Amino acid sequence: MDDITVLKLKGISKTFHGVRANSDVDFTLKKGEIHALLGENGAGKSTLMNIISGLLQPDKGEIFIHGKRQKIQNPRRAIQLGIGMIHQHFMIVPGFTSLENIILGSEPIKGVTIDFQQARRQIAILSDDCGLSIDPDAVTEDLPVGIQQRVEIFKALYRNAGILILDEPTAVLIPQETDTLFKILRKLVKKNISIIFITHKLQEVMQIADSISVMQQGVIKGVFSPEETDEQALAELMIGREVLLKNDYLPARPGKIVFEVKKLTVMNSRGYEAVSDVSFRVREREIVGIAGVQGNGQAELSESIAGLRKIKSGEITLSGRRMPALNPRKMIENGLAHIPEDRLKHGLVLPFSIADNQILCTYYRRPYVHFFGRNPKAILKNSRKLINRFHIKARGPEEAVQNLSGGNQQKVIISREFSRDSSFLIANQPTRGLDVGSVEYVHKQLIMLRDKGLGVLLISSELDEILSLSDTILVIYRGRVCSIVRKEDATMESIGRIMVRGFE
Amino acid sequence: ENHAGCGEKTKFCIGLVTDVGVIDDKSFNQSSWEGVQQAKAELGAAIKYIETRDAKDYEQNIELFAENNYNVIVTVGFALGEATIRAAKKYQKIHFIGIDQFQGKPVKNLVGLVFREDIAGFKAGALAAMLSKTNIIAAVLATDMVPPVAAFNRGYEAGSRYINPDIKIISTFHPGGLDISFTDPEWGASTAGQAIDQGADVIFSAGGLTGNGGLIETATHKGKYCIGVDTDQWDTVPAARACLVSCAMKRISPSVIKLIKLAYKNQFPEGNYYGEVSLSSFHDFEGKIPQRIKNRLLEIDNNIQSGKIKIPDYE
Amino acid sequence: MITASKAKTDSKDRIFFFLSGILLLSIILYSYWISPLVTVAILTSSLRQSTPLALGALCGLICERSGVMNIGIEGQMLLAAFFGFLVNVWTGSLLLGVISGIAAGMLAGIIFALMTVSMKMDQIICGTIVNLLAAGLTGYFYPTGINATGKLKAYSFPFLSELPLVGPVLFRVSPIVFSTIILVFLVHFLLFFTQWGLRTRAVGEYPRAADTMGINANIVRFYNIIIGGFFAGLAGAFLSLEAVGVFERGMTNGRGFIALAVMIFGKWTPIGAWGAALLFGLALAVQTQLQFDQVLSIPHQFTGMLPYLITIIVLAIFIKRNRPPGSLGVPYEKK
Amino acid sequence: MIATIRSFIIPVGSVIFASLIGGIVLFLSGSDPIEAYAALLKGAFGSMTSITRTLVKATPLMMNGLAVAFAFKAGLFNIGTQGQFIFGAFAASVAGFFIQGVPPVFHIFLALIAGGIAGGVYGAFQGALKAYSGAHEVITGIMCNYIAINITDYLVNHPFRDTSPGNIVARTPLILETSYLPDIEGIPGGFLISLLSAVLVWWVLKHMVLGFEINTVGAGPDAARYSGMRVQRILLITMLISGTLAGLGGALEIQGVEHRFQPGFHTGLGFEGITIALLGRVHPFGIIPASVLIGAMKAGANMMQFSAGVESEIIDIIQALLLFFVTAEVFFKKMIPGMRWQKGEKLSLRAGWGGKV
Ligand SMILES: Nc1ncnc2c1ncn2[C@@H]1O[C@H](COP(=O)(O)OP(=O)(O)OP(=O)(O)O)[C@@H](O)[C@H]1O
Ligand SMILES: Nc1ncnc2c1ncn2[C@@H]1O[C@H](COP(=O)(O)OP(=O)(O)OP(=O)(O)O)[C@@H](O)[C@H]1O
Ligand SMILES: [Mg+2]
Ligand SMILES: [Mg+2]
Repeated sequence: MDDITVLKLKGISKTFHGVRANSDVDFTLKKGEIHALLGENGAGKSTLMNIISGLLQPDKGEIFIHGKRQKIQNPRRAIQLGIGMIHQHFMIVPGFTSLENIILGSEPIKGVTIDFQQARRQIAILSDDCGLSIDPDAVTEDLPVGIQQRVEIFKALYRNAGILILDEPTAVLIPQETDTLFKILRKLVKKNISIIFITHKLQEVMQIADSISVMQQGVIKGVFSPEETDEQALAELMIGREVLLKNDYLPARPGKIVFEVKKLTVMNSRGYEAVSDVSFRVREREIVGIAGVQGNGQAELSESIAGLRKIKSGEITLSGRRMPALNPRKMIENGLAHIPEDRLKHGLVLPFSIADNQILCTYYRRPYVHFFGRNPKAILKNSRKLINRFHIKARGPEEAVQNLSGGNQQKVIISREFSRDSSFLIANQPTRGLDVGSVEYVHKQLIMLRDKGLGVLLISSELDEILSLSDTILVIYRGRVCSIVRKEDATMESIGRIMVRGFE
Repeated sequence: ENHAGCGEKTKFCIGLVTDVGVIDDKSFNQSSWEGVQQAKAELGAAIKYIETRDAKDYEQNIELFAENNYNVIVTVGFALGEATIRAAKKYQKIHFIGIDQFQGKPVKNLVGLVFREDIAGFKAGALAAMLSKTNIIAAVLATDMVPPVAAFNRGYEAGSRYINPDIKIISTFHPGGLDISFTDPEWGASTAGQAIDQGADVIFSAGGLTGNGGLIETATHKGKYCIGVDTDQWDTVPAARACLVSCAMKRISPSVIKLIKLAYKNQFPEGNYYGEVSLSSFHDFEGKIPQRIKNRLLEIDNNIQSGKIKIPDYE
Repeated sequence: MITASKAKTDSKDRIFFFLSGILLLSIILYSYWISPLVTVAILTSSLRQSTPLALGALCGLICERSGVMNIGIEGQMLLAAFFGFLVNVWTGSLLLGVISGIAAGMLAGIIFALMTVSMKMDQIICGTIVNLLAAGLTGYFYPTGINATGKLKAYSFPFLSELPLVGPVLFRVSPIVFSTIILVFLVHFLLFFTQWGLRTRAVGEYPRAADTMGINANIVRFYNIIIGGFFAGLAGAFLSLEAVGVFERGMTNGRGFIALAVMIFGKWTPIGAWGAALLFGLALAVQTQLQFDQVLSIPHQFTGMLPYLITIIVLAIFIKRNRPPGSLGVPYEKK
Repeated sequence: MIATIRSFIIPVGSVIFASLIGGIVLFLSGSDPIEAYAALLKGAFGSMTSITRTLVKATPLMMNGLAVAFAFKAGLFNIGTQGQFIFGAFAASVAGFFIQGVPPVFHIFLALIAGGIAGGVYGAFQGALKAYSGAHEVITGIMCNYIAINITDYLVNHPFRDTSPGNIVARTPLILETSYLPDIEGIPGGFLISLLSAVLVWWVLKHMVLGFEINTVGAGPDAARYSGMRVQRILLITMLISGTLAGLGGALEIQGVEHRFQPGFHTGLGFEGITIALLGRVHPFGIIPASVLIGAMKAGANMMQFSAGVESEIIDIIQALLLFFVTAEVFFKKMIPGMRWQKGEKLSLRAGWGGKV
C-alpha cells in the first residue's frame, strides 16, 4: 500500500471544564489503512474523533487533510472533506426508515419533494459494489443493532467518505456480525477508504489493524504495527498496570436451585411473541450464560424476570417462592439483583447524585429512612463506602452521575446491585462499552459473587465473555432456547452457529 | 392630582367604579361614565374612574374615592351591590349611586338605579316578530346568571309571542362560565351566524362584547336585522349599522345625570330609582320600517304603561 | 415510510377512527336529508369555530415537530389579532390588516425563538412570558374609541357553491376559513414529503443525529418557530378581522391552549390535528344547536360541557398514549 | 458562599431590570414612572391595610404556584389547577354554610378539609386519566377547567343558589361566621396557612420517601419502574396532592376573603399559578417571595390607576419581564465577572408533554 497521508493531527488539545480529554495529540492516518485507536474509558478517544468530525472544536492544534490545513468548524464541513463518523451511540433517528436516515442532510431533490426513487437507486448501487444489503423501508428503531450499524456505514458511504471513523463499532456485535463488519471494512479499504477504528477488544485489533495507536488520559502513548506488539503489552500500556485478559476461573460448585422459570412466554412491545415457552433453572454458586444475537428475546426475557414486563404464560420461582408478574419490588425484596441492559435509561437517574443512585432500590428501608423521613447521613455514608470499595472515579457522593464516564456509570450500578444481600443476579450486557480494565473488574466481581453463593444469569452478546464466565450456556434464538451446553463441551464455533441459525 | 380639595364647599367630585371589565366596554360601564362626564360639563365637577380587575377589589376601589371625600360615588353593576351598601353605611355623608343594584331595604344615602329590562326586551321582541319574514328570530345572550340579561330575554320572548304566538325563537346563552361569557365576541359572532344560516332573520344580541360580536356578524348578512341592548349601539358599534334596526336601551346616562344633579341639590332619593327604558330610534331604518309597525309599537307602549300588558316577572 | 415517521398510531386507533368517521358521515347525511338548512348551519359553524384551533395547532405542531414546545400560541394569536386590527383601522385595508397580523405573529415567534433557541431558556417559561407580554401589551395599549371598518366576508365560488351540502359548507366561506383547509394539507405534504419536513422531524426526534449529518438543529428550530408564528398570526387575524371584526382584550379566550390540546389529540400530524379541531368545532356547534332547539330542557351549563367531555372521553377510552417528538422541550446544546 | 450571593443577585437584579424597562414603557406612553411606582408601592405596602391586602392577594397565588410546582417535580404539567381551585372553593363554601352549630376552630378546619378534598379528588381524577389511560394531562387539565366552571356555575345558579330575599344574583349564601379565617396580628390566616403549606411541600419533596419517589419519577421514569416504584400510583398521588393544594387555595379564598362562592371570582388564577411556580424557580421557598411580589403588584395596581392614572395592565408587562430576567441567567453571567454557572444550575423543567408513563 502506498504511504500517502490522508489525515494528520498536530498538537490537538481539548479540556472540558477542568477535565483534560486530549492534550497535545499527534496522529497520522495513511491512505487505505485501518488504524486502531485504543484506550481506557475516558481516555479521550471519542473526544478526538468528535474533533475530527467537526462536532467539537479543539482548544488548540492543527488538522491537515491530504496535506492541506483545514479548519473543521462543523459536521457539514467534515462531510465535505470526506470524513464520515459512526458514533459509539448511534446517530440514527428512531422513527425514520433506513432510507430516510441515510439521505438525511443530503437529500436528492426533484421539484419540491425528495426524490426517493433516486435515493433508492444510489443505495442499490452502493450495496452492489460493497456487497452489503439493507432494507431501505425498514424502520430503524426496530432493526437489530448490527443492521443499524450497517445503516450508519451506508450514511458515510452515501456521502462518499474517504475517511471513515468507527467509535467502538464492535461493542454491540457478536462474533459473526463482527466478522461481517470486518469483511466490509476490508472491502472498503480496497476502495482506498481509510479507517480509524476504536475498540476495547485487543484481539480484534490484532486481527484487523494495520497500525495501532494507544491513548491514555488524553495523550498518545505510542504507535505500533500488529507485528511489533501483542495484546498483553497493549493492555498494560493503556491501563498502566498488568491485566488478566484470559481468565480461567475455578469451576463452580453449584448448590440448590435459587431461580427457575417454567414455560415462560412473553410478548414484546409490538405484541409479537418474543419469548416462547422458555424453561431453565439457576443454582447457587453457578453462572448461567445466555448467548444469542441481540434482539432474539433477551431483553424481553430479562425484563419479564425482573418484573418489568407482563408475562403471557409460565411461572417464575425465586428462592423457592412463586413470583407474581409485574412486581419489581417483590422480586428485589426476594433477593433479585439486576444489571439492566440500558444503563442510562433503566439503571440510573442521570441528574441524581451518585449517593441517591446507589440506594435506588432500598431508599425506603432503614437505615436510609428514619422517623423524620430520609436519612441523608446514612445515604452519604453508604455512598462513600461503596465509592471506595468499587473504585468509582468521582469528585464525591454528591456528583451527578450524568457527569461520569460510562465506565464509572456502570460501576455505580454494580456497586448498588452487588452491595445488596441478594441470592440471584441478572447481568445483562454488563461490560458493553467498557475498557479492558473495567471488563476485567466486572468479571472478577461476577465470579466473586458466584463464589459468595449467588446464582447468576449472564446475558451477553460477547461470546467469549459467556464462554469464559458461564458454567452452563443456553443459546437463545428467535425467543426459544435452542441448546443447553455445559461449559466443558462448548466451543466458540458451535455456539456461534446456533446463535445465528438456531441449530448446529 | 385633580382630586385634591374634594370635600370642600367649592369643589364637587364624582368617582366611578366599574364592574370587572373596562370603562370603554361599549356598554353599561361606558354609558354610566358618559353620564358622569356630562355632569362634569354641566356642574364643572371633578371626575375620575377606577376599572376593577378583581372582584375582591370592589370595596377597596370604592374606599379610594370615599377616603378622598368624593361627593358622589357611582358603582356600576349588580356585583358591586353588597360592597356599595357597606360603603354607604360607613360613609354617611357621601351619596352613592348603584347601577343595576336593586335595593332590598333602603339605605338613605344610596339609591339603586334599576331598569325594567323586561319591558325593553318586550318591545324588542315585538319589533323582531313584526320584522321577521321567516318567522324565525334568534337571541344571542351572554348568560342567564345575570338578572338584567335574563330579564331582557324574558321580555323578548314574551314580546315576540305577543305579536305572533307560534313564532320560532332560537336563543342561546354562552356555554362558558360567567368569567368569559361577556367577553367572547367570537362566540357571539359564530352563534349569530349559525342562527342566520338556519333561517333566523332578526337577531337580538345582548351581553357586552359577546353581544357586539353577534351584532357585527349579522351586519355582514344581507337583509337581516339585529337589535342591540343597553345603549344606542348605533354610536358604540358602528360596524353593526348595516343591520341595527334599534336597541333595547336602558337610559343610563340621563338617569345618572339626573341622580347626580339631585345629589348636587341635596335632594338625593333613597331606595330604588327606576331609569327609563325604551327602544332607540331606528336611525337609517326610519324610512324602511312601515308605519303600522311603528303604530303597533306605540300601542304596545301605552298598554304596558296602563298595565294592559302583563310581562311574566322574576321567577 | 411516511407513516413510519409519524407518531405511532396503533391499528386499534385506526379502526376506531375509520368506524367513527363512517358513523359521523352517515349521521350527517341523514340529518341533511331530514333538515338540510340546519345541518348546513351546524357544519358551517363547526368549520368556522375549528379554524383558529386548527391554525393554532399548526403553529404548535411545526414548533414541536422540531423539538420546541410552544405554549405561547395564545399570546401570539392575541398580538396578531391586536396589530391586525390596528393596521386595518389605520389603513382601512383588511388585506394589510391580515398581513400585519401575520407579521405580528411571526415577530412574537422571533422573540420566542431568541429566548428558547438562542438563549436556551426553558421553553415552558418562554411560552408563559409570551402570553403575559401579549396580555399586557394589548391591554395597556388598547386603543379606546376607534372603530372597525368591516370584516372579511364570505365568498361563494361559482358553480361549486351550488352543490348540495358541500357547496354551502365548503365553497361559500370566508377567506381565512377556506385557506386554513388548504394550509392543513399543504403543511402535511411539506412535513412528510419534502427536505424541510424530513429535517424538521429529524431535529425534533434526535437533534444530535441531525447535527452530525450537517444540519444545524438550532437554525432549523429558529426558522420553524417563525414559520409557526405565521399560522398563529393568521389565527389571530381570523379572530379580529374575519370572525368578529373588532379587537377586544383577551379575545382569544384560551383558544391557544385548546389548540395545543387539539395538536396532541391529532398526534402531531396536521391532518390529525385538523380532524380533532373539526370534532371540537362540531361539538361546539352542536351544543349551540341543542340550545336552539330546546330538544332537551337541561341547563345550558351541561350542554356547554359537551366539547370538553367528548375530548376527555375519546382521549381516555379510545386513543392510546400519544408519543411526542423525542427531543421535545430540551434546548439543544452542542457537546 | 458564591452560590448564596448568586441566589439573591438573580431575583433582586431581575426586579430592578424589570421595573426599569417597565418604567421606560410607562415613560414612552406618557405617564410618570416615579409617580406610578410610588403609587404602586403605596397601594401595596403604604399602610397596614394595604400590606394585608398584598398578603391576601399573595395567598391564592402561592397555593396555585405550589400546586403547579409540585406536579412539575413528577414531570407533570398540572395546567388544571384552576378547576381544582374552583372545586375547592365551592366545596369549602358549601361546608361553610351547610354545617351548622360546630365550634369555630372546628368549623374552619372542616371547611378547609372539604376544599382540599374536592380539589384533591379532581386532581387525582386527572392523574388517574394520565397514569392509567395515558390521556395527556395537559389536554384533560384544560378541559377539566372548563368543566369545573360550568358545573359550579350550574350549582350556584340552581341547587345552591342564595335564596335570601333581595338577592337576584347567582351565588351561594354567605358562609357562617364560625368558618371565617381569622387574622392573626393583622396577618391574614389564609396567608399563614399557605406559608405552612409551602414548608410542608418543601419537607415532603426534600426529606420524605414520597418526595424521593416523585423526584425519581420526574427525572427518570424508567429507572423508577426498574427500582420497583409504582410509577402510575406515584403519578396519581402527585396529582392528588397538587390538586389538594389548589383546592385548599380555593378554600382559603372563600373562608378568608369572599365568604361565599360567586361565579367568576377566580378569573385566571390557575394560569397565574404557572407564572408563580416558574418565577419561584419551582422551589417552595422561591414561590413564597414570588407570590408576595406579584400579590403586591396586584394590590398596588388600583392605587396606581387612581392616583397616577396608569392602566393596570402594565403589571402584566412587568411580570413578563420579571419572568424573563429570572430565567435568563446569561445576563447576570455576563454582568457579574467571575460568576461561573455549574451544570444543572440552569432552571429547566421540560415537564408536561412527555406523554410516556
Ligand atoms: N461533553 C463533555 N463535557 C465534559 N467532559 C466530557 C465531555 N465529553 C467527554 N468528557 C470527558 O472527557 C474525557 C474523555 O471522554 P471520551 O468520551 O473521549 O473518552 P473515551 O476515550 O471515548 O472513553 P470510552 O473509551 O469509554 O468511549 C472523559 O473523562 C469524559 O468524562
Ligand atoms: N464533566 C462532564 N460534564 C458534562 N458531561 C459529561 C462530563 N463527563 C462526561 N460527560 C458526558 O458523559 C458522557 C460519558 O463520558 P465518556 O464519553 O467518557 O463515557 P464513555 O467512557 O464513553 O462511556 P461509554 O463508553 O459507555 O459511552 C460523555 O460522552 C459526555 O457526553
Ligand atoms: Mg468514547
Ligand atoms: Mg465509551
